[in-house]
Amino acid sequence: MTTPLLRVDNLRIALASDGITYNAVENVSFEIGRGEAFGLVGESGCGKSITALAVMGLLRRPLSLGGGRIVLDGQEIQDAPAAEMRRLRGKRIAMIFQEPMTALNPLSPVGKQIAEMFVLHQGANWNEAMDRAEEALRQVRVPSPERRIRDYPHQLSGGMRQRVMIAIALACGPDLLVADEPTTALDVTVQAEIIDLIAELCAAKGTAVLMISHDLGLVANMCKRVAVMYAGRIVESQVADAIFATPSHPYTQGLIDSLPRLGERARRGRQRLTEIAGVVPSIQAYPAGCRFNPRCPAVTDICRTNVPEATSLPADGLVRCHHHG
Amino acid sequence: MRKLIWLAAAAVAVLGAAAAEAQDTPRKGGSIRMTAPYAASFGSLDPHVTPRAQDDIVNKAIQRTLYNWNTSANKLELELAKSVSVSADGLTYTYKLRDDAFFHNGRKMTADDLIFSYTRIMDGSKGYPGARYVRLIKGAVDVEKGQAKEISGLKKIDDFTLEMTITDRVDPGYYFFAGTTAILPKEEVEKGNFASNPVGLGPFKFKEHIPGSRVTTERFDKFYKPGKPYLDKLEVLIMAEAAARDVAFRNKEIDTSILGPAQYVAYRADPQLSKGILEVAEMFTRAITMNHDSIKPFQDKRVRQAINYAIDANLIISRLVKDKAYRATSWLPPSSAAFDKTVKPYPFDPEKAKKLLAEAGYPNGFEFELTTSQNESWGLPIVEAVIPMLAKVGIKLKPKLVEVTVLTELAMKGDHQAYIGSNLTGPDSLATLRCYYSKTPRTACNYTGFKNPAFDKLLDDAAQEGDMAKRNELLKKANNLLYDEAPVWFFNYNKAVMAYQPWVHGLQANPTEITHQYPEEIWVDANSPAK
Amino acid sequence: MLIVLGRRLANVIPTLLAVVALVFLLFSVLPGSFISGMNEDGRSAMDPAVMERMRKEMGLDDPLLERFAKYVVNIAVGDLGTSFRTREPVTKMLSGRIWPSLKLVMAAMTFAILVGVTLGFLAALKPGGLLDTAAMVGAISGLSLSQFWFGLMLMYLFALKLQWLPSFGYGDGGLRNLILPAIALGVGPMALLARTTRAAVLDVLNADFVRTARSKGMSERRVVEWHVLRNALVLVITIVGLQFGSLMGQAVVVEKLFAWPGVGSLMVDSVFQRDMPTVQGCILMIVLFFLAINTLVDIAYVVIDPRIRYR
Amino acid sequence: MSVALKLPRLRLKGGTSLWVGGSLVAIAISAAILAPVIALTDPVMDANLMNAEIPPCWEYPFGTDAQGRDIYSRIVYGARISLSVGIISQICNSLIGVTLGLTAGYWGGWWDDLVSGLTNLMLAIPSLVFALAIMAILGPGLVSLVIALGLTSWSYSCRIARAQVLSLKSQGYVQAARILGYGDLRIMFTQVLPNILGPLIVIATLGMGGAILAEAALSFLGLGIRPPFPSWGSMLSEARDQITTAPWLSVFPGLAIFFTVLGLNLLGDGLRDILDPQSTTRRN
Repeated sequence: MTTPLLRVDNLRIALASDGITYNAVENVSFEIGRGEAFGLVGESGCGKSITALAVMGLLRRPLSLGGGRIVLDGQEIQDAPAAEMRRLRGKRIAMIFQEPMTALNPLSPVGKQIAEMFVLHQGANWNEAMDRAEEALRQVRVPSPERRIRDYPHQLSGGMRQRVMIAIALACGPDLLVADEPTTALDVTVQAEIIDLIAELCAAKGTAVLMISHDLGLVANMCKRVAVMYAGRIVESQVADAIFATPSHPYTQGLIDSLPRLGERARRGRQRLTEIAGVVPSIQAYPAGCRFNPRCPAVTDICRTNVPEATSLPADGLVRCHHHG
Repeated sequence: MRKLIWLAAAAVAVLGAAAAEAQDTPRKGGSIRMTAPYAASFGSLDPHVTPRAQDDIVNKAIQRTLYNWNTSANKLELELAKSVSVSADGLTYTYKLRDDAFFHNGRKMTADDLIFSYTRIMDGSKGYPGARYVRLIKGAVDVEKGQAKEISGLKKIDDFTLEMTITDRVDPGYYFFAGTTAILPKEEVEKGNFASNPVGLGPFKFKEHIPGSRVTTERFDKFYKPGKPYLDKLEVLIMAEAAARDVAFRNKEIDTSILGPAQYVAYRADPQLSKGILEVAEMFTRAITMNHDSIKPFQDKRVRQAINYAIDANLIISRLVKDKAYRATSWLPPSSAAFDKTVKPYPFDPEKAKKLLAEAGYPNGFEFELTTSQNESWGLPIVEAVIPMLAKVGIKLKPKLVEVTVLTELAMKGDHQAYIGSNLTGPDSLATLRCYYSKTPRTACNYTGFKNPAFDKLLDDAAQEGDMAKRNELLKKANNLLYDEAPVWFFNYNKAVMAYQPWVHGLQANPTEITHQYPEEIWVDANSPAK
Repeated sequence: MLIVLGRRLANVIPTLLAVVALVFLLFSVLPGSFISGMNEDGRSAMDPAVMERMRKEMGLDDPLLERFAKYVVNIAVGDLGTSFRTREPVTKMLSGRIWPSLKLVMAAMTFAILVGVTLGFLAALKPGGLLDTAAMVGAISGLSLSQFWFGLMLMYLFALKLQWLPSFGYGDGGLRNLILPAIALGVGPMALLARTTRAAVLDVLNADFVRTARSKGMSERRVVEWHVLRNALVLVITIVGLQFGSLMGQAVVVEKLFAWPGVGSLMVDSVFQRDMPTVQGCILMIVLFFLAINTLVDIAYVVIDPRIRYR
Repeated sequence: MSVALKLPRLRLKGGTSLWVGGSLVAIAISAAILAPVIALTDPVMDANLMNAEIPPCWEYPFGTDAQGRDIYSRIVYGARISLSVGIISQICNSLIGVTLGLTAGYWGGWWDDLVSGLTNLMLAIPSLVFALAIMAILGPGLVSLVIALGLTSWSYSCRIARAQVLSLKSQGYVQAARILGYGDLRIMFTQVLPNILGPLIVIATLGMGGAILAEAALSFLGLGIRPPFPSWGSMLSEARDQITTAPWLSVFPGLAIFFTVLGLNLLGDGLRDILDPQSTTRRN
């Protein structure tokens, strides 16, 4: 196998609270090849978003990198100096956030916010940067971009704003795009358009995607491989098709069961996930043993005491469950 | 280098001047920065408009009146006239006016200016405060009522001779030395903006007024006293806040400052500052005025005497007022000719007070409300010291704090049981004692409601008496009668204290008001830092 | 912008009218009158006959409603009446006081903004750091100071002990005389601004779009310059406006202490002397100033924040 | 939000200021309550001019004043007055503000317009100026002071109450309660008041500090508390002329004001972190 574009190895994210350090995320490992789309799935609070932030080097207090390695294109970046990381961010790895409403500066015209990328990373002057921003807007299929670049975010619809975010993220042709719930806040009708746009543009430019979502269906459609996270750990990782066919972890099973049968997507993940009894535990109160044990339908005594080891699945897959195999 | 030489020269000059400080020849030139301590602004620079002591500080520099108060002789004397002759009945005065007095606009003063000024003051539609003095002139009241255009008692004989007929046998000097009767030039008044551009006969001419901050005046070269004024410039800076004034004076930003008790102690104790202290017994008597009409115990002489015995006034004066006052014996101040030096003030004798109260039928005391302002010398702090003293003889005192403005109004309305205040008791002793004359209305200063036929008789006789020495004898008797009757608690006569910088000379100890300096006498030596 | 101005004006006029009425009524029931106030220094006795005349001249005995009606009509044509004390038009007295007041208020606000915003800003960049703690302890102490006490302390330290600055007065109206009163007046708004700025900057620093900016690979400095400053400014400007507007009224104490010839000291002096036309004029002036500054702030919003226009 | 974390830093900070502020205020309150017990002398009647202006010593820990009264005892008793000025005036402000705000938001219409107009008016006239006018009318004294300060700064609580009612109205709580047959008053008390109690307490706490400072300012201007009972502001104001000769006269009341107001401000800040929903939203 060739060197993957991104390799996350045994990642641990620490949370300092009232003088005590908790592991918000631990033992997380995955690989993304060049041009490959990789999905990270889990409920709110499972640690997927902070994993993405860790990859971006954007963890802020009280969160910090507790251990493990993040290797981008053969280069370890987890301890890279701030200046080094800044050069990577935006240029080689870019990110799209969940809330297009708040992720754009309300007091700055969107064109300018795109143009900043060219000024920052390509040394363009503002005039040519604005021209290229217009071009970038056109690429993400914003109608009449020549007028839109002067608009402020509040003048655009949610979908348009997310397109602007995509334009910003892809402006400098990054190798990796981290998309953190890019469609969650959008109207159902727009969601598919945005996903298609991301998929299409990334395919065209050969950009790899780390797609983060609570929506297993959405991720499975777009991504080649999928990892399911629960309470700071990856519980199962498989090829997308296989995960539907043979879910190996009770939690994955639960996620699949909660998907609407008729293929229609409900608007909010929370409503669907109520079908798994209970809630995600808070970081300060992770249960011992398998962290899913309080909610697991198949729980036994061992689940409450021992952390399950990873078991290999076909095609580089893995699962962490005492009851598997 | 040049600067250095200049500095050295300046140093030599300063040293030389310091060495020659003992010399008494006034130096010409320089400037002085005086302070106006009574309010945060001047009322008006039109002297007819305001009766405030604060405004008169400036008016003394710019304006002149027919009479003035000679501080060194401690009596009234002619200012704008060279001589005066009085008719046999004592009611017609003929003034020979100065023929060398010029207004700042260059015009010479004549009798017409006096007539104009006094007539203006009597303008009935305006209510100028000086009317109370000018009303002395025959026919002035008719002008005030609008029944006449001219004051019949004023007659111009020639440009420099004025005949004035008055209605009472009094010394007109007491009336026409007040700042509100200043002589103004008609043509300037009629321009309509006199208050912002005052013109007068004084030694300094108006230059600039920054409202709320200061008035600047400049030497007037045609002033009628030869060789005066000495100063080139006189500034009056408004500084109502005593603590700020203290800092400014110590910082040498001002040349004169008025001291309160606390600062008086500090300045006296300071080896440097103590050299520049001017003290004078002002004609103010501080007292607790008891309202005889409002509360029964006060109608009994023994109760009033008991209060005078019960309060240790000497202790309050020495400890609280820091000796910035003279113990009061009776109503008239020591500077009055009718003051009896042989009378001793009420001693502190609580036992006697208790006895008197018992005799009067109040063995267990009584309770009264004392209205007071926040004034440090005749207000709240004094009351706070008096409370426990009166409590010891059984009298319960409830203080009521008001603003000075309200205090005056309450006193005039009689809407009080007692109040503590400062009373102007000079220079006209007869007028001062009238405050206890039974026919004087409460609004006109009979704040006690005191009624005593013997006292009334003495005052009537005094008013009829043409011989000043005899009149003073009668007034002395009246004043001693007041001492015995004790219509008020006699507290103290104010000791006004002005601090001045060592380079200031020629300040006058004016007992009518220490801030009222005749500035033509003031000079500064070369040590003065002011430009 | 015109719409904002228009809407503002429509608000201002009723407020002003209400202020006029309120102030007029309040002071018509004040005990003591100008005439008894003439004896405020306890040194100038008055003659009852003269007092009567003065009451008549000043119309103090007319029915209240009649006086009020007259007053409002006169204000409409820009006549604030005649001062009891100086017998000059109140407008003229005020005109001499406005510039010193403005100068003091501007200087105090400049001090407050320069120090307060800078401190708050630096504190927010390193929350919990030494500077942050020191600045916030300082700010909360600044809010707990009695103004006249602080002014007095400044006076003693800088004028008397160090002799750096004159202790009082207007002088030639230059900077040297301005510094101490401006600091005494500005310390409260400064403290408030430091706190507000810190909170605003922290708020903005936690905003999603700042994370976006970071994800673009910007240095912290660029993030702050390009995205944080302007957004924090919108929040800070409200406080600046409110403080600025009311500063002229708050200046009362400082003006009195430092013998500064402003509208505030004129007002206090006039209250104590019961010079009602002047008091009313002063309050009207202070309120007008407040409203004017707030209108300016509204306009500033429109300039800074594109969202406002479309509300 | 996908990052479901509490920001512990804020909570810690609130804790510190709550603790420090609370202790300072507690000291002031206990001084006020225990005044007759812990004072060494009577603050009014024990004037003895022979003991005037003694610097701090063993017998008089804070020295004596110009009338020879023990400053420590006066400060202890002064706590009663200064704190009651703060507390009562803030209760007045809260009552006025909440009543106006609740009714304006609830009933709307011309009443709402009137209240909004009044609020703007109160904001436009600086409260010190307003208080000065009221003090001049009523004359110096504790009652006038409480009225002056209690009438002049209710606009903040009024705004908060009104905003809360409007937001509850838009969320349908009020309609729901009405459908259930609750009366207007009951709705206001059960639905609205509990929601604004937090911010109200914060405003009142901070306002108390402001009232104590305003009392000092008014004393300085000559319109303070009725004598002879000591308030810190009047003590400070009376002592200012003696600052070079007897500094302890002003130092101790000055410190009493400073630490009490500081305590109230810190306490208000600390409470805000706990009680004010607007600043807690960010944490969840």
